[in-house]
Amino acid sequence: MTTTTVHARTVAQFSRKKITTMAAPVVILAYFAYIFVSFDMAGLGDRINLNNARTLVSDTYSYKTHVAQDNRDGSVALSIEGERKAQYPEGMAPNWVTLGEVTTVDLGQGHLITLGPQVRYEIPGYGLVTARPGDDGVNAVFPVGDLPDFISASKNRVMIATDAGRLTITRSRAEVFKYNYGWELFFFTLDSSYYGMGAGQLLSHAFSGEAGAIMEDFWTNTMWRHGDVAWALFETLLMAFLGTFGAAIIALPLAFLAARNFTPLGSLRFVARRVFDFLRGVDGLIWTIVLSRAFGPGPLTGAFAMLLTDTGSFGKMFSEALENVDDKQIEGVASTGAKPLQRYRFGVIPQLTPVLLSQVLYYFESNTRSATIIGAITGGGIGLLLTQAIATQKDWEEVSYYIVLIILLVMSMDTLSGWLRRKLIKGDEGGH
Amino acid sequence: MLRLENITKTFGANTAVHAASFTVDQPMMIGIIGRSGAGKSTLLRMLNRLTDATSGVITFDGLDVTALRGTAKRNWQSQCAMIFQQFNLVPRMDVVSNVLHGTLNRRSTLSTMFNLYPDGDIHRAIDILERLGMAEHAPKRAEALSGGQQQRVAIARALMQDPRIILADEPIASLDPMNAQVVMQSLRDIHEQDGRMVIANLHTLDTARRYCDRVIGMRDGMIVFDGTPEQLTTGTARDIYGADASFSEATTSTQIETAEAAPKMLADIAAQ
Amino acid sequence: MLRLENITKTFGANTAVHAASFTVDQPMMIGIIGRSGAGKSTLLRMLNRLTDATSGVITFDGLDVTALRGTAKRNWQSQCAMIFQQFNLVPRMDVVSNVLHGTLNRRSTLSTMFNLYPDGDIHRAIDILERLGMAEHAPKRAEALSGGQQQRVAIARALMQDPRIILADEPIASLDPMNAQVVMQSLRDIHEQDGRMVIANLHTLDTARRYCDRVIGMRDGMIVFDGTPEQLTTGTARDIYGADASFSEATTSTQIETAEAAPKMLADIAAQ
Amino acid sequence: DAHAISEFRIGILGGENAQDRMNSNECLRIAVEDALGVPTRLFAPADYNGVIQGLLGGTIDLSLMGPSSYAAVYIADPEAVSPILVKINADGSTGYYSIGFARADSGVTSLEGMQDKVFGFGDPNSTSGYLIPSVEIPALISATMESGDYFGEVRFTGGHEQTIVAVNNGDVDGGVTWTDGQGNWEDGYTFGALRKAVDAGLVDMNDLTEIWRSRLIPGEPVVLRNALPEDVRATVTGIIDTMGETDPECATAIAGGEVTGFDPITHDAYTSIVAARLAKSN
Amino acid sequence: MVDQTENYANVADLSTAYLAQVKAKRLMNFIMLVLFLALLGAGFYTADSRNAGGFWDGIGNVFDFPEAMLGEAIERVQLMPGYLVKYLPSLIETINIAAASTLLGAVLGLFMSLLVTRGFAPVPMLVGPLRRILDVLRAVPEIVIALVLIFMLGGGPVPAMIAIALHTVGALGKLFSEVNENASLKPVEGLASVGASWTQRMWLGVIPQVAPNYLSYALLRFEINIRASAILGFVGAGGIGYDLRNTMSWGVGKYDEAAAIFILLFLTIVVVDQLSSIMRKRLTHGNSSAEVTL
Ligand SMILES: Nc1ncnc2c1ncn2[C@@H]1O[C@H](COP(=O)(O)OP(=O)(O)OP(=O)(O)O)[C@@H](O)[C@H]1O
Ligand SMILES: Nc1ncnc2c1ncn2[C@@H]1O[C@H](COP(=O)(O)OP(=O)(O)OP(=O)(O)O)[C@@H](O)[C@H]1O
Ligand SMILES: [Mg+2]
Ligand SMILES: [Mg+2]
Ligand SMILES: O=P([O-])([O-])[O-]
Repeated sequence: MTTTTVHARTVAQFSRKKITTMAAPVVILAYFAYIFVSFDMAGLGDRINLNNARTLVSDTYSYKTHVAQDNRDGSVALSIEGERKAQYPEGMAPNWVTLGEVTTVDLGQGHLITLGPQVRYEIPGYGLVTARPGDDGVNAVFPVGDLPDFISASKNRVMIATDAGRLTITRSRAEVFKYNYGWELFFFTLDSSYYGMGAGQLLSHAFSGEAGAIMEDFWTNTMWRHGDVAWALFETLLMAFLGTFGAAIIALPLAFLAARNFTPLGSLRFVARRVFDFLRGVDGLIWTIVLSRAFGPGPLTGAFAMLLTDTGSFGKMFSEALENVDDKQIEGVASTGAKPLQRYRFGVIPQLTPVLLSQVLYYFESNTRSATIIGAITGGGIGLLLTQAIATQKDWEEVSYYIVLIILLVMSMDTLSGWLRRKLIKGDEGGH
Repeated sequence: MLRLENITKTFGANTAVHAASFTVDQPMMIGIIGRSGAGKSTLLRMLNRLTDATSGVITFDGLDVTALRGTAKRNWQSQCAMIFQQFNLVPRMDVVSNVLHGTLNRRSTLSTMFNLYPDGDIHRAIDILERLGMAEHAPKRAEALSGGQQQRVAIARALMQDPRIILADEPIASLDPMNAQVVMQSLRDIHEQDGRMVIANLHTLDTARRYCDRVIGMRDGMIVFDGTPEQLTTGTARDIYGADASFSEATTSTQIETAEAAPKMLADIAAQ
Repeated sequence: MLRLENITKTFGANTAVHAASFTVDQPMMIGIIGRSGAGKSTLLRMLNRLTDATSGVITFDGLDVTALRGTAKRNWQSQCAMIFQQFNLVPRMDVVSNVLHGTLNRRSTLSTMFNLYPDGDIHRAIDILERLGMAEHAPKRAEALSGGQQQRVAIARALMQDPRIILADEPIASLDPMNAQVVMQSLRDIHEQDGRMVIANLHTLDTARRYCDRVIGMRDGMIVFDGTPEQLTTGTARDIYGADASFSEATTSTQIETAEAAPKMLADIAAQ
Repeated sequence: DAHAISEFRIGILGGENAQDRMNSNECLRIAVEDALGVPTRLFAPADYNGVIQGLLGGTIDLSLMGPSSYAAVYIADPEAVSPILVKINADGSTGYYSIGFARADSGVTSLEGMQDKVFGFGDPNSTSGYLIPSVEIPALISATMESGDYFGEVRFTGGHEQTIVAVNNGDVDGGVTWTDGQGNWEDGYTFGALRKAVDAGLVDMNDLTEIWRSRLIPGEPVVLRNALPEDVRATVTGIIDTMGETDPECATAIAGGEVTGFDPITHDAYTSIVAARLAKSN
Repeated sequence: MVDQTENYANVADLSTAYLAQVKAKRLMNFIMLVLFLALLGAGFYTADSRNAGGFWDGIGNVFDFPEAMLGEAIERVQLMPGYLVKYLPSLIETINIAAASTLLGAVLGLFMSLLVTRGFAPVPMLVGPLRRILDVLRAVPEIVIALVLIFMLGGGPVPAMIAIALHTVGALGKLFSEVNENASLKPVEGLASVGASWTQRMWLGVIPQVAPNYLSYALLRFEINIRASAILGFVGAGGIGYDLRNTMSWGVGKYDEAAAIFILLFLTIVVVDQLSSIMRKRLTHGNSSAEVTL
């Protein structure tokens, strides 16, 4: 090969390389262009609802209190987030509301609202808005001039949304929203005698023998339902635990059937492998539906669905691990005249345990996540609570609460499984 | 005692061992030599029944070993311990457990499943390890040991079987010269002190000469030499290893070299 | 040209290089010797700015090299090529690509990511390979080459940078004597023909003596010798390598051995 | 079998937040548990099908369900359950309506306005949220309910509550849900999904407007599994039958709106629904 | 342990010590086994009692559902091909969601992995925080992100794609960084010495070394993401999962369509699964000719 040919060849080789290296990104970009069109990404701008995003974010760190007057009978009801179960008992109100002949609501920063036959809102820097709702409409009176952006008014409806809060007046109702930071009623609901107590006060009550009652009020909190949430979390974990370890126990013996070096009979091996493929291919989602006919909704159904899918995954992985075992150890044990079961026990299992344990523990963590989804479909657990809370699109603080709990649960399972892996696999288990 | 008659083993078209016959009348230490692929391993594996002979008969004290099946075959295996070139221990288990595997044939399957052995066996295992200078390593995992130490654990496992015969398939091929010497000496001691028969495949002539009472030479599956180490001249060795004039014993030696051999070795290295 | 003033490098409590100073006025071939851990590599890495000096100043033609940051620092690196003991090529890429990496600093990131090298560069790369007797290996993957060939690719990459200085960190330590000779000769040729400055860390005295114009000796991070090869007596060498009476040049030699040296070497090996 | 049961399971149809559903049916659970003396539990699967499968598989004993869901059970296994009771509206009637609605500010006021817009069904097993509108609306618009035919897109939101939220948020332009159609629009009528949404603080009815209303749909039946022992069936039927008098608050809670009580009913009331459902099947 | 054993005066002591150690270990293992089995048993019992139907009551009915479905599918088998065609677009959407999110996730994951591998990280200070971010991305189930995004973006494939892509970033970022840790730093240092920029060092020095492993993990992820994308469809994010839910929950009368969808989904999963496992085997096991031209 002369130097000139080397030059020519190399230059040619580089132009080929140029093309191949350019081809990959070009193909990827073309695919994304196709996705952009087929997923209608351009229309995303129209569809995106920033208001929703804002609600979501603000709801996660704040709550609103509704003060609603029924214009027909003049009754006033106060509730957190407008929910019945979070209604203030008769005569009870937060300190910024004064109940009486007329109800005054102090939104702060000089914003003062009076509810009564005539509804008044003093807006600093704008002026006084009054309304006299009745069958003929809202009858609102505004300061002279154009209506500012924060007021939307029609004959039967007036809405004033300021930084301090919101007032909506219709013929039948006049409602004030006041926004506050935090997750209200997280510990106790309004009907609990412990509502509004500080930590010190609670502690002194706890020490004077009310610890049980305090716990009971917290646990059965109808807004946050801590008891149910705890059970739901536990059910989720339970599904993952039963599904993963149950599958491992079932898959281990079956994997021998699918391993070339342990099942010389090709047809048997073929059947075993296809069974694993089927179990995996059907997917936990469909198993959940299939099984819920037989077992009904609940964690057992979810656990079995996961167990079936994972039996497929483990069967495949275990049989691959079995095909990779080192024959020398088996032969060493066999040469002493060991019986077949003993050969498996000492020649195979010790080699297999680290691989299996690490796979099983990895799945345990990932199944904690899957259990959330399976729960959402039928089983129960935190997944159902979460999806229902999201479907309602109202209690975003609960949604964030559940999300935080799920992340904490999954991350702690991740840590636990990592710790167990290190402990069990690297640690000296000597005789085993 | 041990008698092989026309033992043959074919793998497909390939004949690994071809009509091998020999008789051993009393426990002795026998070395089998021959180059790679001569059929040494296959012969030993047929003796232990890890591999079935294609034809021929092996008898031991009148018992037809080749005909054994099931439990009887496993009992024979426990009588006829095997030591491997790669040790074939269970690396993740501790040394004593590995030695105790020598008793598997005698114990019920169920009790051994949970790694439960009688205390007496454990004591005996440690005594055997002690004899091989390995007692202090008893609680370690096998994989934590050096090659020479692992091979001694394998010998301890063999001894634990309390066998009539010990078969060793190139027990020192993966070991450095120091460890090789220790292991071969252990096998020799076992033969001399316990009166067990030892049959060892050996890669190198000098080891066979130094430790064995009898040497069998194999070539292309056939036994081409059977005699005392003294009868094993360089000429015969050349026959066994293939008639190549460049044959030099030094290249198969595992002894720790003396100074005069060095320049040649160095030249070999430089020539590579 | 090149000036080091009180260059010091500490790793935690450990001082790798301690107040090293020297000046080089004109391109020459410099060998740095010293035993393992003396600080040779650290010194070279500071010159190339792979490692930052703890204190002290390096200047080159008046430019304060130690103060460079970002692009300026990378430009300096392209002026000051480095050759490593382990070659540090990209093993899965072909030889020409590896040589072309010498131009990375000059080309835009994007164009190099898509292999868009100008044809001129490709021709130059092959010319350099040709000069080092490596043209025929141009299309092979780097990992498919022998150590000596890989080191020549590394030198080609360095030449591709068209650097003012070539730093070589024990360029021949992983090579057999034959290849070592070829590589050292190439470096010498580059110095002589192109007039580039070459600074090479060398493990062995005789190589330094044979190829270098100036030798710097380091010990425990300090420069303890700086002079011509002639001034480097066995006594000074003993100082550099630590005053050990058993010191023998032969143990550090990379020349192809003559027969009389062999027994000693062998004894060394056996003693290990 | 006709022997004693060890527990009693009440299924609650989807369409509302699981927690709220559990809350509103707690009074029924306690009443049944007290009367039967066996543990009684509530189950709130994610969708209608969860309850349907439960009744078919025998893992749920009682449920107040929509006519179409009942028909689904009946079609799959006519022997599985029987309708026993139906709730009586405040005015004494027993039926309800499927109602189409849109956002007031969208300008849509009728089905015509929905042309080429996004139409939202609820759950496929819902009578008012799918079955009835999918039968009646095509007749009115002389087109099918396939996406792109008359409506721009037709989509299942998953349930009544989701439909209301989706319309309120503008995710779909119009949707269908159930209501008794009595009382004030502002209140979301006296009962139905809209009323629940208003009570839960989900929507302000002034933001919405009615665009279509179906013919009267037979009332939602309380169904009981046939395999239950006769005494259990009688006890449970008795409790709910008299709920209007004994515990009106609970009757309101489980019915999801103002009712006067429950009246007996038989399968005959639902033959038209079964027929409609069969017509929608392959 | 060595230091310990050396102190033993004689073999008898050693035997006793070993025996004691073995017994302690045996006891420990026994306790662990009993504990594990007890947990499993108690777990099963709890799950059984919290389920609507019990295990023993239901076990006889497990085939009811497949029977009903299969019966209908066989009865109207002549409609099958029509259904397969009808639902093909949905299937393609599901596959597209999986493919786009895998690609997106792999690209971002690759970038993240380089940022969190010690030795490669351009800003070593960020390694810790970025790793935590990856952990969180991995921990959040896709369904959570998807549902929240559906709330903001409306339905359709985009929320599902973003949700799966985010999860993929977390999963692949971690796996890739583990691969990176085993990559040789020598080529990187070699490139650094010629004055190459960070991007050049990574692209030319690291990627060629790790590309086969990256590809293998990305393929495995694609497999997983197809399932994820089908499941997300089930809870409201387009694709074949949505059709499957609607037909399946209709029940009798549309089981034949459900069966057709199910067949499509099952075949896709099996085919992708087999293809990816063949390709992965080729990538990771030897076959050095698997040239990576970068
Ligand atoms: N399981 C097997 N299947 C097929 N052929 C085999 C098998 N085992 C051994 N052989 C063949 O039988 C012949 C003898 O092999 P054997 O291992 O007995 O030789 P050896 O003398 O032990 O050689 P070495 O010194 O390499 O161990 C060889 O040609 C080998 O390839
Ligand atoms: N990155 C580092 N971190 C900590 N200590 C280091 C580092 N690099 C080098 N050192 C220490 O600095 C000292 C000098 O090392 P250096 O590599 O420069 O020596 P050398 O002369 O090149 O030795 P060798 O011949 O072994 O390459 C040694 O003590 C070494 O342990
Ligand atoms: Mg052999
Ligand atoms: Mg160095
Ligand atoms: O079946 P419904 O949803 O109309 O109750």
